[in-house]
Amino acid sequence: MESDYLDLYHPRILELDKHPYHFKKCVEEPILIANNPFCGDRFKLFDKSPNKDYAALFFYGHGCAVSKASTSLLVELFEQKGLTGIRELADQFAKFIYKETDHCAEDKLLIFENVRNHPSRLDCALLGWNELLKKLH
Amino acid sequence: MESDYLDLYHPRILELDKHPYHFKKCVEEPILIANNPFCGDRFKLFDKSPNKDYAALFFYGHGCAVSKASTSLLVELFEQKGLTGIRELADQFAKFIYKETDHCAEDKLLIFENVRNHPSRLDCALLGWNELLKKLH
Amino acid sequence: MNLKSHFPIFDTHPELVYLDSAATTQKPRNVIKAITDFYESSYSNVSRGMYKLSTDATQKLRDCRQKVATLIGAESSQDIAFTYGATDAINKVAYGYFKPKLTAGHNIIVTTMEHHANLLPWQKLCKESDTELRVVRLLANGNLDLEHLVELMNEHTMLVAVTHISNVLGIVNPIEQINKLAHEKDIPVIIDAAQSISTHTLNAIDLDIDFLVFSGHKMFAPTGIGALYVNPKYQAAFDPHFVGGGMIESASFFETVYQDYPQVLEPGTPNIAGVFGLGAAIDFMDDHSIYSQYDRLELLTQDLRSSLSNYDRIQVLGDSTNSMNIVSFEIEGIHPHDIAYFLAGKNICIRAGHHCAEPLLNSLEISAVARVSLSVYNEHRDIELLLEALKACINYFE
Amino acid sequence: MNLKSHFPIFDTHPELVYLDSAATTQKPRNVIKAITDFYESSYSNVSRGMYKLSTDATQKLRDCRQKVATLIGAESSQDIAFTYGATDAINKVAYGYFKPKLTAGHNIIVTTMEHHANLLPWQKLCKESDTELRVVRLLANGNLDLEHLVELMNEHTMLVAVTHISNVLGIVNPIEQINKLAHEKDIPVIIDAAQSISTHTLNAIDLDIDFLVFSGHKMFAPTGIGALYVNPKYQAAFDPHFVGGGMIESASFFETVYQDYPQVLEPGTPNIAGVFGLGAAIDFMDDHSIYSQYDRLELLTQDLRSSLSNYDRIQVLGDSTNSMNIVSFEIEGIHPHDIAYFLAGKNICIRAGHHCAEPLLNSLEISAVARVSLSVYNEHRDIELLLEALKACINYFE
Ligand SMILES: Cc1ncc(COP(=O)(O)O)c(C=O)c1O
Ligand SMILES: Cc1ncc(COP(=O)(O)O)c(C=O)c1O
Repeated sequence: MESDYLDLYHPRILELDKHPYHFKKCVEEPILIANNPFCGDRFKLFDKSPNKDYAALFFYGHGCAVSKASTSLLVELFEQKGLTGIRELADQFAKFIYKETDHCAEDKLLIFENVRNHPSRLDCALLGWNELLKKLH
Repeated sequence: MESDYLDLYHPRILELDKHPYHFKKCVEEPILIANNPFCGDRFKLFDKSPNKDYAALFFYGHGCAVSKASTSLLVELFEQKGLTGIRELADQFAKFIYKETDHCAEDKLLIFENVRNHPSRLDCALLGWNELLKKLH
Repeated sequence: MNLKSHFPIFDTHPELVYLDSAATTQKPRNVIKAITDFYESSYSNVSRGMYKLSTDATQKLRDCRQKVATLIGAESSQDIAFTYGATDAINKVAYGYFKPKLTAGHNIIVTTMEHHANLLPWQKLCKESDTELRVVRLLANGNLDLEHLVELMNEHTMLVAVTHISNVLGIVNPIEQINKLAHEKDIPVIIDAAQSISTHTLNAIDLDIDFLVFSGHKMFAPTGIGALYVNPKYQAAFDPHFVGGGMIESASFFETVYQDYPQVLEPGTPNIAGVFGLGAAIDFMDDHSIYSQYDRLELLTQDLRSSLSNYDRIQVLGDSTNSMNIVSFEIEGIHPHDIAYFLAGKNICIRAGHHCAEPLLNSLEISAVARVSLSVYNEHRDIELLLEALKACINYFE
Repeated sequence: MNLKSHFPIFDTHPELVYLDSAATTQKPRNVIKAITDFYESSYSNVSRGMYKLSTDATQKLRDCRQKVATLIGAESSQDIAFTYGATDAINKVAYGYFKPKLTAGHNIIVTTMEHHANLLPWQKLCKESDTELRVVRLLANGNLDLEHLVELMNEHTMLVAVTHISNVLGIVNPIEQINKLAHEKDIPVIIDAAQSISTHTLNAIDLDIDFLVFSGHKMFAPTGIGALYVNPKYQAAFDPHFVGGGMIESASFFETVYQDYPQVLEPGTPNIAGVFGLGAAIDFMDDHSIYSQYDRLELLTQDLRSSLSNYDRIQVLGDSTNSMNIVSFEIEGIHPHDIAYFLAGKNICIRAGHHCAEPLLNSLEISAVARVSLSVYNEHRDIELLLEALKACINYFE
């Protein structure tokens, strides 16, 4: 039973929880606020790129290891892929997490494979991604 | 079990149900309306005495055998005893029905002795009497 | 097929002739077991727990919402809000949806045969908003006068409130037709399915239903649970009314952002065991194709009506050609309470009174009636015993 | 004495370490049996039946009302209204009693530590009535700042709403003193006893209580049932709010005369099985002198607090000298959800989140905490297992 619970935490998730990418409190208006009212998790995304083209993104807030790791990867991949690319990926990642497909378009996101077997934690993995799909067109 | 239920109906109750005393629809304002919202029982009391001294009372309405018989006796005894007497009797009768005393001040009301063992029918026996205690001072 | 053996009450009381299912139905074994199992081996609160008992309960609550959606042919489980009963559901629609939208000049239409639960909330709202309450008449045979309904509807009509089956007359109202008539004028309809949910297949999409409510306890489920269906087109316009935990997006001392329907209607800890019992009741209904009992029960109802009509002194209410499960009657010279009490002595359970439809009874100039009502555990023998007992009753009070 | 053996869940799951009783308590055998017995051998609707099942159920409902009255030292069973839970009760007081009485210029006082259930209804009412919502501050140790309360109260204060025990901090508020302070200025107080009803003897008369609410499911009773006590002096001023069957004196299509408190608050079929379960829970509490477990549980709470405080990285909330059954904490660098999830893997049930007290957490500048909560079935071994697991948790997330 214990291992069932702990297989949620891929070593890379624990690492990203401790050392997230571009995790910093910023003063600008966030471009996105991802909020889970049930657990109080809440991250803000900031665009610090001079041209506001998502080339230099940062995030800050509170959340569990899973939501923090996944938002960290969101920020990193967002910078690489730009808006169209990240929206496409978010769509695909949500399908992967909800087990609508077994294909994961981005290797880095495979660390969330086991999350798919933890129904109560799906929202953690998708926190920022779902908000992105809702808010940024 | 059956006799348990039917011992409610003293033969005199059944008789009074068929042949109540001074049971007649009247046109004057009723001096009392006794109403049980749970079952829809409803009787009106009318004072047809020229001096409005309760010397000639009538009642009309709908109710079960128990409430009809008891209201019939209420009317009859009210005429005999006048307001003070009937209020005293109503007090005493309520105590009798609620088993607060075993003494029944009026022999004619002894036909309701078994009602005391039928908790769901106490209200039937007291319908008019309770209203009298509430409304007429 | 007789389903009596699934109801433990008849093991405990083999002699029981239960003819009061319109007040509440008895419970099948699997419903009782669902409750017991929950409390004995998997009890937890829902929604915010991380441990298995809690995530399992949360998932099961979600499954039950889907079961209700499937039962009434809703598109999504998110169209279903859990309430504490039909009365609770109607009031929540009244205050959460309609009250903020009503002003003087508007009107709301109810029918003469509504239960207090689907009359008094609208009466109260109308008084508070200076809105006119309009009442659809009955035809001589007890059926709704649909022409009168059409006359009453106009561009200021905000709602038609109608019961699917009258809990006194047993009359089945043509809700599909009523929906059509109202929708032609863009008027929403709330359907009180308290009495029909256990007999009539309802399909929210095919019937184009706007609002629909029912209680669990009249469909084999526990007390304290009910459900509300709201058509997606009305969901966004629900205001929060009762508020509390479990329904917020974010809250501060002075500002709160509430979640959408159905959560906006479900503050506080839900009746979780009630929801699971409701889910089990729907399983029971599926497993035993409850709706296929329709013909058998309709026949029983007809039979009961015609047998009663054979007595000179018995007056049966309603329309003999359109009646389901419920038969109300009067016996000349014997008060309904005395009938019910006499029958109780013979282990026969019926109900007497105004059945929370006082205005209907007033309009029929009756103060109380005796009501017999059937469900899937009843059989012809029950009716025979009833008729025999009624004969004895008439003799007794002669 | 340990009462664990009375709770079947621990037979099913002998390993279970249930530390989430503030969310909901487990159910003792006799409560489950009361529900099963009712559905299996004596089920009926209440109030308007003439047959034995129904008159018995009606009598039993009356008995249960008396049990609640006795439990909280009310003068009469008629001071108790059944609701569907604490949230339902508070909203019914808000809409049925206070809303019609509020106007601009009035104010209502809540505290910083209220559960959403005892904050959001007042916040909503204040917005709708242009009434000011005032919030009592906490002292540095988490206790209510009573001087601030006194400052906030004035002749326009319509209500003080306060929880007896904070569901996050475990702090026990001095409700007798708060009542006194408010009553000096003729201000009524509503007490949310959701967390204290299973630990504190409450006496409505001695404590001079105005309004008091609690939920059954946090005191060993079923889900979907709660109770409201209203001091006789406020009962007459209750307006009907939710309306329906079973609460009327007389009804016509356009006019209704409603019954008095408590019936005016109980439209529709009540959660009858829930009421009986609540009655059985009170029997359980009586039979096992639940309130005499107070000292044992207080010791356990203290023990838990001081053990947790021994860890460098653990921050315990609240006042160590005034705390009951509930202990919330943070671990530096580990999110409460991960703590709860890690513990779940070891069969230990705790809860993580804002616990429906988001404004409180915001005021403490925390987004979520881990909460451990105790009840009569907990023992020292549970705390030992918890502490061991927390050690492992800290290592795991290192
Ligand atoms: C202090 C307090 N008040 C009110 C409530 C609400 O209770 P319920 O959800 O049973 O309505 C709770 C339960 O979470 C609570 O802890
Ligand atoms: C037609 C109808 N509507 C509504 C209700 C109210 O249901 P509940 O009392 O379960 O809220 C009833 C039950 O008596 C009913 O028969």
